This record gives sequence, structure tokens and C-alpha cells, in this order.
Amino acid sequence: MYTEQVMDHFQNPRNMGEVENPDGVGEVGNPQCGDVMRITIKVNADERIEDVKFKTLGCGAAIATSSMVTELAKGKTLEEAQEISKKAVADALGGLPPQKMHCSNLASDGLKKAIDDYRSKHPVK
Amino acid sequence: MYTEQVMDHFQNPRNMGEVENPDGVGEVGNPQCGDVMRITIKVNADERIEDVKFKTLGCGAAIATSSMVTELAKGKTLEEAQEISKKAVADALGGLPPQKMHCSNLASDGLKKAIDDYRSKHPVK
Amino acid sequence: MDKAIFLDNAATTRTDPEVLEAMGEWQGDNFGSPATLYAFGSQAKQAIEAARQHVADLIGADQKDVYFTSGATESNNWAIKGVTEALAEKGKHIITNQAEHHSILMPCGYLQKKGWEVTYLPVDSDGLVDPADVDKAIREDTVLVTMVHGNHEIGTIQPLAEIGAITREKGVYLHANAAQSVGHIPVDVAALSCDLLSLSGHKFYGPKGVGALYIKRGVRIVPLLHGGGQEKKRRAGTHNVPGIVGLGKASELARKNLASEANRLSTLRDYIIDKIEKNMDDIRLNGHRTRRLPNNVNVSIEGIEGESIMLSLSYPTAENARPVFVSTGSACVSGTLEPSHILLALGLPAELAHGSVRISLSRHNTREDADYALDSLFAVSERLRSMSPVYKRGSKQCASGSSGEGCDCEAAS
Amino acid sequence: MDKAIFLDNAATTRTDPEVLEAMGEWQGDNFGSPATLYAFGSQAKQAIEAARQHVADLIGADQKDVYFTSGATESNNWAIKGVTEALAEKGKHIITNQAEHHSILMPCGYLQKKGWEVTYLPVDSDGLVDPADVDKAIREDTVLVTMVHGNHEIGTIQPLAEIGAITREKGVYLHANAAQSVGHIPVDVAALSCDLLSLSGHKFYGPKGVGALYIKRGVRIVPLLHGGGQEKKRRAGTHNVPGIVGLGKASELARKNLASEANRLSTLRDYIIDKIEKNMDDIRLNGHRTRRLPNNVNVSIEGIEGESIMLSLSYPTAENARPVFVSTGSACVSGTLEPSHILLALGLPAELAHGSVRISLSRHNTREDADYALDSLFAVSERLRSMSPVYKRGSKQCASGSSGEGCDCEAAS
Ligand SMILES: Cc1ncc(COP(=O)(O)O)c(C=O)c1O
Ligand SMILES: Cc1ncc(COP(=O)(O)O)c(C=O)c1O
Repeated sequence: MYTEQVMDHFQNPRNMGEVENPDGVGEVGNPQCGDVMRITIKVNADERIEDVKFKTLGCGAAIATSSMVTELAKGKTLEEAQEISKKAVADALGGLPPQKMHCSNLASDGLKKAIDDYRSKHPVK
Repeated sequence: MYTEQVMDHFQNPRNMGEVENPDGVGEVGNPQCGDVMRITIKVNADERIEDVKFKTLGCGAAIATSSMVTELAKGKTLEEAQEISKKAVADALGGLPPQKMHCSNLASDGLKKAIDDYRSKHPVK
Repeated sequence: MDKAIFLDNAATTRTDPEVLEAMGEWQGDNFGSPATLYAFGSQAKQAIEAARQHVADLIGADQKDVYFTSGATESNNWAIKGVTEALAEKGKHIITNQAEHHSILMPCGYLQKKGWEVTYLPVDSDGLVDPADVDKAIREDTVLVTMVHGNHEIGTIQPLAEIGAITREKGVYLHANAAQSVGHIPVDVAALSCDLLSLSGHKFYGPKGVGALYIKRGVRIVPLLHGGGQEKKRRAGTHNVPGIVGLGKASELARKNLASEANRLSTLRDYIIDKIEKNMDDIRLNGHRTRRLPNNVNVSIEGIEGESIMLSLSYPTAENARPVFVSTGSACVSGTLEPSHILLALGLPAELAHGSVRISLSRHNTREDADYALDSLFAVSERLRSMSPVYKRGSKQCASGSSGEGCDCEAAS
Repeated sequence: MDKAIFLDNAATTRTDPEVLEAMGEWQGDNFGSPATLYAFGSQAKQAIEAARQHVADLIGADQKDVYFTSGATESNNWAIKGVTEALAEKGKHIITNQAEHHSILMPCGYLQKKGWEVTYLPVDSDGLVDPADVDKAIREDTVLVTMVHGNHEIGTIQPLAEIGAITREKGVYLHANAAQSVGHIPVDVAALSCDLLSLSGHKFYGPKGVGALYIKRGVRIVPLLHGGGQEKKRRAGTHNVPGIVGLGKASELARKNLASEANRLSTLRDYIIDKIEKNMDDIRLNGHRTRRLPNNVNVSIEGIEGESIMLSLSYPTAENARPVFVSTGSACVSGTLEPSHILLALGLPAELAHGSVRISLSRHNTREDADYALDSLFAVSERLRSMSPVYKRGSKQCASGSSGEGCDCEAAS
């Protein structure tokens, strides 16, 4: 039911872990739902995402989308990264089963939350 | 579903046909039911059944029981022949399927009717 | 035993070796259940969806509208009970006809006990329903018309497209019981305008115990088997993967061979009918002469009874070494005391219904088989007629009257 | 691909080669339908009756009381709908429990919509129903108690004999859903005092798509499939002869091997449970430790989610070349957004239900298989825990509280 890309990211997740001294942290999901994602980012002076990592409790789709979102976000400006949609993540993975589209594809929300967290600590001058 | 004896009597019926100038004729059944049996008998001076034949429209059981009843009746006194029961016919055939026990086992009734017919023409002095 | 000639293919057909082969894979290493997620199960799921596509293609349906069941009996029960329950608010009247299969009539009878009204339309002497009768019978509270497509006993093909045009216009669901027609003649759910359609695998060289119900998108129907989420939550139960794959394969093969095989069998059927009519006196062809399933011949033979014909044919003798298997509408094999309700619905007297023989052909039957079987039939009929106390050649005695009177042989015995 | 290790045998088992062989005969020359009279059909009939005897022997029943169906889902639907309909005059209340299979719960839910009252008894933390609760729940208008025998997910075996003693005394029918227990542990309809009992062939090395319902003589029940006169007019439809013969063979084999196999598997099961408990922190055994199906292990693993465990195990890697197939109670595979209702019924918080793994053994699994699978499980769990943002060894965070609150991830997303 999962594409090869999903399985690849699930089996060989990219950017798994936690950024040291993160500039922003975003956690979404709920253990009761079976999905929790924690995205940590390092932002450089140009407001680009220099590093991004994830930790995820969840199903295959949850892990693969987390991995993919970090890949997509890396090197992007915060503005660009904020635009990464659920659909973009799913597309990059060659598609997700319909029932997984929403519930297990929270990674872009997690990224947005991490960016918001960064912003709340670095208000625009 | 039929015993070997039933199949034998069905395939090789004994005493099929009509006795010439019968002393008694018994017909039972009804074409609408799918069963009609016609038993003809020749009775000798000792009131013994000298000859008996059947013609039958009907299923395997109907034909086999007709054949068997003529076998059982041949040579018997009228009194003895009258006692031939449905069960005796079925037993002699090694048994009949339950649903055939009654509907297609009218041959002994046919024989009784033939005997009655003889008796009505030869009242006891 | 010399090679038997099986002419009872309307009862069941021999599973095609290609079908068996296709099933085999799913009975071995690939036994996993399709509801599961791992690779194993998802292969089974793909196999099921491929089978669904084959079935859909055979009946001109969208594959999403095909639901697997355990056979036409389940499909018919589901269609009738499921639709009436879903639409009970709208009304409690359904329409069928007197010459239906028991898997239609019995659910209808069951509904009657629960307060539904059922109109059993008459059929003409060929077994045809008049579409105008359907039109007249539809009322405000009618929720379903259920009509057989090809009759299993007499082979008559109902004018379903015409009936479908009426039901579609009046906004009443049409259910087609196509157990005998699918795989044998073209069946197209759009051309028939039907909303539901039943089929059974073993009637066209597929496996026993598997069938399908076509449910047009949007049709309201309550499940018959509640439980797990299989079949989009409409029909629960672990998928019978080998059976479903077999049904798919049978559908694929049927579609490929349909035109040529229907043609070949219609010719053979007409050859048989001709030969019987030329060689036997006092017989009647039952069912419509041309609007007829390609594999069905049904004749009544005056003065003798069907079970004994069938039985004689099936037991080899010195003259007839090859057993021949046919069926009959006689009460003696119906399990009840009544002869075939379908033959009676044609207006036949009970005698002629008892004396009926159905020959139903398959892709395995050749003209040589038919000739052999017919010679046996002629000999057997001759022999049984010579034993019959009622048969007189040309007298037509049985055909005359007495229809309508019931048989009370049980009471008489 | 290296040889896969299939540990999802509660979902379905591999059909035994002897079963396939027994079926083969009826898919070839002997394809005739048993309802027919000729020699052909009567051989099929004998084969069916022999199969019925084997099934009856396996459950200690009179063979006259065994009716063939398309599987346990149909048997369960038939039992529940058929009995309630037959006894509707007496009352409209039935009893079951919260940890039932969907093929019980969904028909119960369906009845509720039609005005029936259903009592769902609680289970304790091991999944056991208290017979005293059954006793208390029975009312004047109770017509049926339906109880699973062996739970498919957590393996707990209900005290059915004790429940049966109560229902028998109170004159209420007991239906046992024995889909998971038949063929695996001794099942005796007399010892259980049950009036109806469901079983499914593919759960004990028989074919898919065939099962049976035991109906004690005299029990009042309406048919679910109306139609032809098969199965003494109680279950219509052309007999699935190969399937039924296969079920018979599976029953025969099961009976022969039952004691030794149950013994071997219980030992293997306990070995697995022990090894998991010794090698893993923060896990919970679900289901009763000893009153348990011989082939069932179910554990919740804190901090990780079942689908990802299952998926990882099923995909071979350099270290784990053999795919391992298990199942889980996680919402991610249930098709709903809720984790297993059975695990929740035990009182588990949703987190632990999502993190459950079911290992269900078969006669084909060896200790070597188990060791291999467990090593994979340990490695996979370690890896997934290292990815988990919530897992902290020994914290028991997931086990604490929060049960009762639902998941609203859909709303949140
Ligand atoms: C406890 C239980 N009951 C009923 C069923 C239904 O059996 P089937 O899917 O064969 O109809 C199953 C298996 O799916 C089961 O485990
Ligand atoms: C016209 C018709 N409908 C329904 C059925 C029922 O099919 P099955 O016995 O495969 O359920 C049959 C065959 O028995 C049939 O001929």
C-alpha cells in the first residue's frame, strides 16, 4: 500500500534526531492518536534552515513524511519552508494512501510550529 | 440414493406388462402426482396368484416397487398377497429413501385393488 | 465406466483448469489475507482487485460497484432483503414473477411474512414476462423489481432492457438475477438499466462458493453480513482469495470466448431440439424457442416421468455404455411433492411437468456427445413408455386439461 | 526473499496440503452438484456428509446439527439475526461483551438500530467476562447470550462452560463464536452447554470461504440465506463441495493432532512471552497469561506504534533478511481512527493499544522461527524507540492515565 519512496524514507529516515541547541521546536500530534512529531530547527543569519531533524512516534506514513519534510525544508528560507504543504510532502513521496493523507501527515504542521517557535523568540525588528 | 436392488428392479423390471384376460385389475395413483400403477392378476382355482404383471408410470422407486410386489405376490394365496405391506416391499428392496416410502410405493395398494376387483367378481359362496 | 456425458451444466459447471491453476497460487505460499498490511496481504489485495476488474468487465460495470459474495443465493438474498430494508420508509411493495428461482422466491416469501406485499407477475406459455405488466404493477410504494435474466430451467431470456427502461423511468430499483446468463450471453448492466445484478462463479466454469453482487453507485442497501470492514464495509468476512481469483479468471475467460461459444452452443442447442422433435412423438418444447439461453433445452415427454428418465440415462447399460446426466422438473427430485413451479407457471398440466427433461450444455459438450445422449434418450423414453399404463401414442391424453388440480398423492397413500 | 516467517495465523492459516489434496478430487471429474440425483451428485453428497461428520466430531456434536456456511462471519450473522428474529415474540434483549469480534458487534449494533436492546458486558484487565455478570444481566426478555470462546486478538479464553451452565438453567440460548478456538483447543458443545456455535475453515488450516454453524436440535432460528432446499432448507445455495470437503479434512486433521499441537504451541507461546519479558523494558502482556489460546501472544510496547513495528518486521533488511508477519491493534491498520476496541476494553490507554503487537502461531512455526522473529522484534523496537519523541525508558509515561480521552487527530489535522 505504500510507495517505494515511502518505504525508503521509513526504513532509512533522513535527519532523524534532535538538532543541538535548536532555534525552534515544534511538536504536533498526540500519543493517544498514535502520532507525535517533534521537529527541531537551526536557523542561520539569512533566515535559512541550516539544519532540521525530527523524532516521530507513529506509523509508516508518519515517519516517512517526517523524514521527507526535513529533506524538503533543509536549506530553504523560513518563508519558503512555511509554504511546504501536506500535499507537497505526499507528492514528494509518490503519494500516500487516502486514509493517511491527514492523520499521519502532520510533519509540515510540525515544521510550521518550529518556525513559529523560532519567530516568537526572534521577533521581526 | 437408491439401493442396488432398487436399481436392479428399476433397470430390469420383473413381470412388466399386462396379464391376458386378467381376473383382477387394480389401478392406483394419478398422473398429476407423477405415479400411476396398474396391476393385473390371474388367479387359479386355489385362489393363488398364478400370474401378475404391472405397468407403471413413475419414478425409479415406483417402478422398482411395482416390480418387487409382483415378485412377492406370485404364487401366493390371495390372503397372503393381501398382507404384503409397503414396508415388506421396501425391505425386500433393501430400503427406500424416506421421501419415497409413501408417495412412490403404491404397488401393494395396486395389488390389493386388483384382489378386491377379483373378489367383487367372484363373491365368496 | 465409459466417459460420462454431463448435460446438467445449468446446475453447475466443471471448473476450468486455467481457473484452478490461477487459484492454486493463492492456496500455497501466498495464502495471506488481503485485509492485512504487510507485503503478503497486499499482494492478495491486488489479486482481488484484478479479479474485481475482470468481473466488472464481463458485465460492463465500474469495478467499484462489484462486491464479492458466496454465490448468487447470497447475492439474491442481499439484494432483496438489503434494498427493502433500506427503503422500507418509501414503501413495502416489490415485484417479481412466478417463474423465478427459489433464491428469489423464498426471500420474497420471507418478506411477505414480515408484512411486505409481493406481486408475482404471470409469464406467458413461453415463460416471458410482459414489460407492460411490470409497468402496470409499479405503484407509489414499490421499491424493487427483481427479475431473472435467463431462466435456469426453461432457458427463456426475459426482456430485461425493456423492463429496465420502465423501472429507470419510474425511479424503482431493478435487480437482475443473472446467475444463468453471465458468462453465457452478453450482459451489460447499463444496457439492462439494472441497479443490482447477481452472479455465481460455478455457473460459468468458475469455482463454487463464490459470486458477486453488482450494486450501482448510490443504490441504497443494508448489508446482509455485518462484521469486519471488507468490501468497503458492505460485505464482511475474510476474503475467499482463491475463490475470488478463480471467479476473476472465469470472468476473463468467459469474456474472451463469449461470442464464439454462445454461437456454437446455440447451434448445438437448436440441433438437439430439432432432432428431438423429428424423432419423438408427443413431446413439448418448454421455454421460448429463440429467446433462449444458448445452453438450454427443456422438453416434456408425454406418458413418462422425469426422474425415471434421468435415472435410466445416468446408469450405463449394455446398449448405452456412457452415462448421461440431465435434470428434470418432476416432483420426485424437487424434494417437495410438487413438480417445477416454473413449468406450472407456463400453464403446463402437472403430468407434463413431471415428464420434463432439461439438457444444459457446456463448452465441453460436442455434437458427438449430443448424438450419443439423444440416442440414449430416445431408447430410454421408448422403454419407459412401453411400461406406462397411461401413454397412448398420439392421444395427447396428458396434455389435455386437468391442469389446476393439485396432486394429493400424500393424502391418497 | 529469504523464507518469510508468518506469525499472523489468527488472521488466516495456510491451507494444509492434505486439505488441498482432498479438495482436488471435487474440482476435477467429480464436480457434480450434490443436490442432484444421479450417481455423480450422490457421490458429492456422500463426501459432504462425511465432511459434516468430521466437523461434528471435532466439536462433539451430532452431525445432523452441523450446517455449512461461507465462514464464521456468516455463521455469526445467522446465529444472531436468526435467533433474535425467531424469538422476537419472547423478548428483545441480548447479551454479549465489549471485547467481541466485529462479526458479533456489528450484527448487535444492527439489531439495536432495529429496536433491540444489547447489553455489552465489561471484561476485566485480562479480558475475562465474569459469569456472575451474565447471570445478573439475564432478564425476562433476554433471548440470546453470544460470547466469543477464544478472543482473536488477546487470546483470552472465556469461561464458556460456566456461562453455559447459567444460560441453560435460565432457558436462554447461548451462542459461542468459536472461530479461534475450534481446531486449536478442545471444543465440545455439550461441555460448553451451547446451543449454537460458529467456526471458520481457514482459521485451522482449512480453506477460506467455508465455515459452519452448529445449531442444537430444536433451537429456533430463521434462515439467513433463503432459497433452494440445501442444508435441510436452513441454508440455501449450491454446496461449495471442494470447500466443504476441505473443511472436513481440516477438522479430521485437527482432531488427530489437537492435544500434541496445543501442547507444543502453548510451550512455544510461553517461551516467547518469557523471552519478550526478559529482553524488553516497558512492555505489557495483553490477555490472560494462562487462560489463553495456545497460539496467541499479544504485547504492548511503550513509546512506539504498531503499524511501524509491523511494517518494519515485514520488510527485509541486511540484518533481518527474513520478513516477519505479525499484526497490531493500532488505529493505523484498523481502518478507523480508533485503536482496537478490545485493548481499550481491557482498560489500556490508547497509546498502549496503538503500540500492540500480536504474534499468532501455527503448526508450521518452530522455535527457530520464533527466535529469529524475536530478535527482529527487539531490533525494530529499539530502532523505533530511538526515533520516538515520547519514549523514556522506565518512565511508564504512556501507561499512566489519559485513558478515556478520545483521539481527535482528524479534527486537529
Ligand atoms: C473471533 C473471530 N470471529 C469471527 C471471525 C470471522 O471469520 P471469517 O472472516 O472467516 O468469516 C474471525 C476471523 O476473522 C474471528 O477471529
Ligand atoms: C437462476 C439462478 N439463480 C440463483 C442460483 C443460485 O446460485 P448458487 O446456488 O450458486 O447460490 C441459481 C443456481 O442454483 C440459478 O440457476
